[in-house]
Amino acid sequence: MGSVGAKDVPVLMTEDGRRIDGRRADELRPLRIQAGALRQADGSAFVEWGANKVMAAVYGPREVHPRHLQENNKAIVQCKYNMAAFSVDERKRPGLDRRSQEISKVIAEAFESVIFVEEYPRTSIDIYIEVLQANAGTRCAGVVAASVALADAGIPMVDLLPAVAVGKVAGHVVLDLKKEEDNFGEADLPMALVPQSGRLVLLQMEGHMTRTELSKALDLGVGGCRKIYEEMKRALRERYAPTGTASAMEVAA
Amino acid sequence: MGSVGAKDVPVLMTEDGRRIDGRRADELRPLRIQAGALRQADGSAFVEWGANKVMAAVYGPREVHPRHLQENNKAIVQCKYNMAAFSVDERKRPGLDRRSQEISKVIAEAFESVIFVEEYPRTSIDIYIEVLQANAGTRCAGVVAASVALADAGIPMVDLLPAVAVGKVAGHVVLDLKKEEDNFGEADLPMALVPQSGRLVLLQMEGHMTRTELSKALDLGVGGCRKIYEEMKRALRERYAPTGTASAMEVAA
Amino acid sequence: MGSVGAKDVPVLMTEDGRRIDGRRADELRPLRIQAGALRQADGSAFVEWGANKVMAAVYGPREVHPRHLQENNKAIVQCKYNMAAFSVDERKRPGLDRRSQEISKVIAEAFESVIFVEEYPRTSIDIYIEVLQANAGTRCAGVVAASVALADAGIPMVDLLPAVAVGKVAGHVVLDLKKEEDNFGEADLPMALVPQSGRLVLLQMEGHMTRTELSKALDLGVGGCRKIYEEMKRALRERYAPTGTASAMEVAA
Amino acid sequence: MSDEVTAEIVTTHILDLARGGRRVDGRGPDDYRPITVEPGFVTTADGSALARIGDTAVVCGIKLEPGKPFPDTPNAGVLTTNAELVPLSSPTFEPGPPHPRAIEVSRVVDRAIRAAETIDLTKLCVTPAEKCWTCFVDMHVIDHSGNIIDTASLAALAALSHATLPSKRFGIGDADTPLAVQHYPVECTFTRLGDTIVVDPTFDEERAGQGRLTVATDEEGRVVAMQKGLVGAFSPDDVKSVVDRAVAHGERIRALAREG
Amino acid sequence: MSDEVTAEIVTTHILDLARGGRRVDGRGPDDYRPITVEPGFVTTADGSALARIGDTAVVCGIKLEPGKPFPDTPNAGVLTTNAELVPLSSPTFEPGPPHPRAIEVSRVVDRAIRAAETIDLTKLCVTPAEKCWTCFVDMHVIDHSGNIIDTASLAALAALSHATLPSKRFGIGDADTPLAVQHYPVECTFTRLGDTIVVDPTFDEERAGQGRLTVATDEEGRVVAMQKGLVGAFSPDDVKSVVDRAVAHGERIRALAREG
Amino acid sequence: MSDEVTAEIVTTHILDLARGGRRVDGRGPDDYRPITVEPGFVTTADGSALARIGDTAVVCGIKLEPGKPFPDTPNAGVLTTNAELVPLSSPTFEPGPPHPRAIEVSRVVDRAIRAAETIDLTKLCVTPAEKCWTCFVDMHVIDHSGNIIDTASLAALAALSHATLPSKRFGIGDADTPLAVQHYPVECTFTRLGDTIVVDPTFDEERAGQGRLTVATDEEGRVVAMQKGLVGAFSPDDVKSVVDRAVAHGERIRALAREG
Repeated sequence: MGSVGAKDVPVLMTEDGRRIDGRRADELRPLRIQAGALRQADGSAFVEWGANKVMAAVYGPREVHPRHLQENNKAIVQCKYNMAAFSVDERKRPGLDRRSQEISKVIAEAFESVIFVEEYPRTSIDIYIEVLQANAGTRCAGVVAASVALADAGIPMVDLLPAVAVGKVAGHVVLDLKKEEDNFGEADLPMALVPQSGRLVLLQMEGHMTRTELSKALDLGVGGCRKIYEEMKRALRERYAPTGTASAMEVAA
Repeated sequence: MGSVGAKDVPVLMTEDGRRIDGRRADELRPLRIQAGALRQADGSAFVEWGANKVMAAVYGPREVHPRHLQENNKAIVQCKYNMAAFSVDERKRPGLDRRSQEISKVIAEAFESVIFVEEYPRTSIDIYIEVLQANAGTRCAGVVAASVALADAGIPMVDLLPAVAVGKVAGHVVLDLKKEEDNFGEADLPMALVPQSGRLVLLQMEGHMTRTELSKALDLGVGGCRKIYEEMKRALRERYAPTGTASAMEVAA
Repeated sequence: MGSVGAKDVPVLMTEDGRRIDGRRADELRPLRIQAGALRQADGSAFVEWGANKVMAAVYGPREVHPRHLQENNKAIVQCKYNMAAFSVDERKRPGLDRRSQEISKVIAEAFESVIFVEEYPRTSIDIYIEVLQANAGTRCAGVVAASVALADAGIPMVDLLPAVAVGKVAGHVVLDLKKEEDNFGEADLPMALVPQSGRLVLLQMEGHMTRTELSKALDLGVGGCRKIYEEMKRALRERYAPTGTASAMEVAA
Repeated sequence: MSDEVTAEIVTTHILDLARGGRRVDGRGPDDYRPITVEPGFVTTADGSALARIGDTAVVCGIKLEPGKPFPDTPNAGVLTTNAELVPLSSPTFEPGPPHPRAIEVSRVVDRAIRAAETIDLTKLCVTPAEKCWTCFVDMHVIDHSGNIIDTASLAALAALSHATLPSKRFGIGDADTPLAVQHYPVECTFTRLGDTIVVDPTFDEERAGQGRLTVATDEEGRVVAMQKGLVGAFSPDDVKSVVDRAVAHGERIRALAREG
Repeated sequence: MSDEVTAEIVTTHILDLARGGRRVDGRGPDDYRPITVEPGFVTTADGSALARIGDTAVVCGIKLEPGKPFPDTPNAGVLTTNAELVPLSSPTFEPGPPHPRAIEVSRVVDRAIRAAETIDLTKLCVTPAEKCWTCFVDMHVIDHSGNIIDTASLAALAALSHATLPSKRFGIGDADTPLAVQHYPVECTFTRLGDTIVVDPTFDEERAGQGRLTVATDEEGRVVAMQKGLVGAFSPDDVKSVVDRAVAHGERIRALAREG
Repeated sequence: MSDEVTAEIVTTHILDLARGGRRVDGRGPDDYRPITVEPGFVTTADGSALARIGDTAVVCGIKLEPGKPFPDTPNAGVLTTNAELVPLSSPTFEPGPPHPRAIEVSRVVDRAIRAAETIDLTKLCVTPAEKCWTCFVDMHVIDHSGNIIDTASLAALAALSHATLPSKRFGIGDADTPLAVQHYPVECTFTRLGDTIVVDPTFDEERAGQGRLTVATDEEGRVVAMQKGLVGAFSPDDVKSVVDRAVAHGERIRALAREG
């Protein structure tokens, strides 16, 4: 969101509707998903999305630590979203800050909304998301990566969880903000969709939008999620039935 | 206690024996006790005492957390005294500081001295004291509030625990210090009395007093506690047999 | 090791092979070991070595805290090496820093290499080392003290663990560095020896040494350890068969 | 075990009632519990309020102290928001470092205050890049009977609306002036109970619910912050209708915060 | 279990003896265990002492370093007191952050030092509001056989009495001068065993006791600090008589601290 | 239980093979797994690399920021090394404060970088005693299949070798210049399996092993750091032969770090 008193706002939208990196309002950044990127984890995925690099791993269902969190009738879903010290311009001190803890909470709740947790009572399903390089939209990239990692780990879910942030930039509602748009834009609205039901399990927003803009933003985000959903499925298919083609691909509007 | 190198000491005692707020040496500040001030707690009380506002809640007897603190032959009594960030002039950083931890310890020990802990083996009785507005004497206000909260929770005790600080100000032994008296006075002596036995279960002191002054201070404090005791009983009676009269009242010497 | 940009390097080795305190290259500092220095511990020892003063205590085999660290087929060995705030020139903030945690880890692993841990399944053997006054070589002094404390506690071990640091100072390989030698020298190599097998269970090194120097350093250290071993046995004999002679003694090359 | 069984019975009852548009305490799906605001509750603070929504109570205190601007906003003061979910307020809270629950509350309240530009932070700059006011918004939850976010947010807004810059105390000016509040964001929280979405959930309704959704709107009817929490899902249409309801409630609650 | 049974047997035995005015180690109710003080025990400190009362041992080290005065006392140095109850000293102490037990010890010692005006803090001011000496009093409990407070307090007083301002090291003056100690507070701790109140309780007596009471007095016989701790109670008359006994013991112990 | 049994079977198998000089993955005792280095992996860092040894992967990012020299080294910049063993990388790591395992890795890597004088810290001084560059070396272990130390150390060396001083960003100079690396320490880690000492142990070999020994050597064949870890022992002759092997491996690995 626009920093108070900040200067040097770049041109975020040209007169012919091009964004700072040349994209149209409804265009995603290039997205590349690799399922099964790690050896130790039960499931994993690596996502490169624009200039984001995000790794996710899943462990479980496994014993609950600490024990007193165990639930008798379902698995608990724990998430730890973490940013590497070098993932942002100004070095981030290692350790969980308040932002990371909030994001971890809403992501865990989003996944608990789609995982069949009652099938694994007294266990924990642990999701770890490491942001190695950040350029706006890391929590959505993390959800996409974690979702593929959960599928890679064979955890039964209602559906995969595509996610994307919509925003408002120079008065326009646009899809998939990059860093400059996030810093100098007027609103940021990350969401995660259950494609099967059309419902949102993650939704946050900061900035200001009229009701009309918000309505438009929701529709734009749902559309974006559906494109990302196709890429997620493609990554999983490649993992289990590799075709010899490159796994990198670009998603255009 | 008198801060080293501090200046601008106000007149703390006039020639005709009046204190900075007009009280006599043996006079208490106005005291208002409301039993049952909270909905969630098993027992609670709100105390306004001079310019102090202190809330206390009691939970228990309940399961012990963490488990390894559990005792087989009695309940443990845990206390957490905490000051809100905005309760003092200079904002206090949230979290337990050393002062709060010491006060929590002596208060827990004071209450364990009067609660029939052997009746509830393997449980915990948890006392929480939140200081919302502070003006000297908050630990005594906390003991008074917690004691009423324990009674409100139905925890069996030998007796209620009235508490008050005595001090030395401009050479005089006085009852119930307010902030300026605490800051610029020569001694502070908080105590909590078991009225039934006439014994003290909380007693601390800092400053300097001769043996004669100390003796006088103890007697003055015991007298103050007995007045406060009446107010505590009145608050509990009102809670359980409301008469329609206001619960606020002022205690004079 | 030589601090970057530091000045005022003292003369560390004279032309006739004398060190800053007059010792020869293969000479130890005075060493005094007192077994059984504490009352509460199951075993203890106090070591004065040059200007180091180090106390060690052993508790166990006892119940494991926290419980989940317990192992079914052996005792765990835990070590906490700690420096008192006043043990060094510039006051050290209380609490475990990273250096202390690393040292604690390698010492615990060294002792687990010689204790018959399989004889005490599901227990913990806890070693505490407190550095009260530091002058280079505290981890070795700590190992010597802890080893005597373990013997004092009656814990069965393959052998005692003498330890000493070798270093490189003004181009010479020397035994048992003192503070100035450690600060301005070129290498520091602490080690702990199992005399019975001639093997090293603790070995660290920082600085730079040629392979020839390193080889010489290892031999010098092993020789030093064998001298220290004699003092350790003497301290234990005195503890259990006091002869009336003073327990202080000086070890010369 | 007993607790779990009780909770399950209560949940079933709540969901049964909700099918008929009813609630345990007799409210309709779009009714708030009684709301009260007591500004100036804490005199040691530079601004304060005790807000109650039903049995949920939050005390907010504002402290204004001299500080240093952040390097990237040299012309602005600093706003710091913190919520304490002290164990006094609920049997479900334990002592210890801030739980993610408490962090979420403070961040959601912070987000609305910040996005709505509630206070003009540039007015809190004293000397660019050197000295500014730091505005601490500390929220102390003292009784938790559900819907902490709205109660804390209301307490914060009321406390800010009645706060004073203690310029004299810190030698920064000759007179103490009111803290200038320029926008009034109000947070409204909803929970899904089956097909019904109810406003202002109680503790039991939050536990029974299938997702929580908070929408903050300002006095111009704009959305300034949202937060979906807990397990559950909302359709885009759910969200749109919740926004409309939040705007309507916001107007009434906003007046309470401003007037006290 | 075995531990609990042993403790109960020991407690019963202690209380039985106390009825006849006797103690397990043969002392009378008003006898201290042997006391020794070794000043200068740690040469890396600016002042230090090893104090022993019976089998309880505490090393105290003083460090004096340049610092900044607190804003509200611009003409005074800073005093910081800390007690470490390291797990080396007792099977009942565990590693981890400071336990309330340790905090109580350091605060009770600090209170006596501060209230007695043991050191004249204004003499530790170098440049008002800018530079002062910070005096760190670090107490390291190394053997805990009961009555830590008195032993730690004695170690601290002896260390302070023999401390030197390291002015040269920090370029603050030409010569190192002794830290000026102007008062000598001594803490004496008592425990109630039934109707008997004994001084200098051992570890087992503290556990058997019904309340602990510490009284600090200065060389003029004034009370400067008190602390009642643990479970139990004292009547005002108990307190008065304990104070008289503390004054008497204080005189003897004070001499040990000053001379070493 | 099941885990313990599996571990014991694997350990027995590894030790059996080792008696014949063989390893589970077919390597000889002195063979490394495949090594790859990808410099510039993270563009938000001032230098970075992804290093892989077999299935073990570490990302290292270098950040260079203005700071203040330490008082005792006024003419030098500051080097800070940190390793994060995040729970993503292994089922045996748990969230929480840095485990001694992680601290050991970062300290062993730090020791080699520092002792080898990898970077000339005096060149990172901007204004003596006032301003310098702080060089943060952050290592993020993302997949732990054994031998973290060598992988992390390699990632760090490669990241440093390809790092740039961001002088323009911080207004410290007109142009960004490469960070000057003057020495290239390489760490090689060995584990004893009975009488055989193997290089580059896998996770299972580390667990089966009787002691771990790391030797860091520079491009002149000098030893700059060593660390014996885990339970087990090495004779002085073992150490000497391991050093020779480390020098030989170091040469090849050094080239990978420099060229990427």
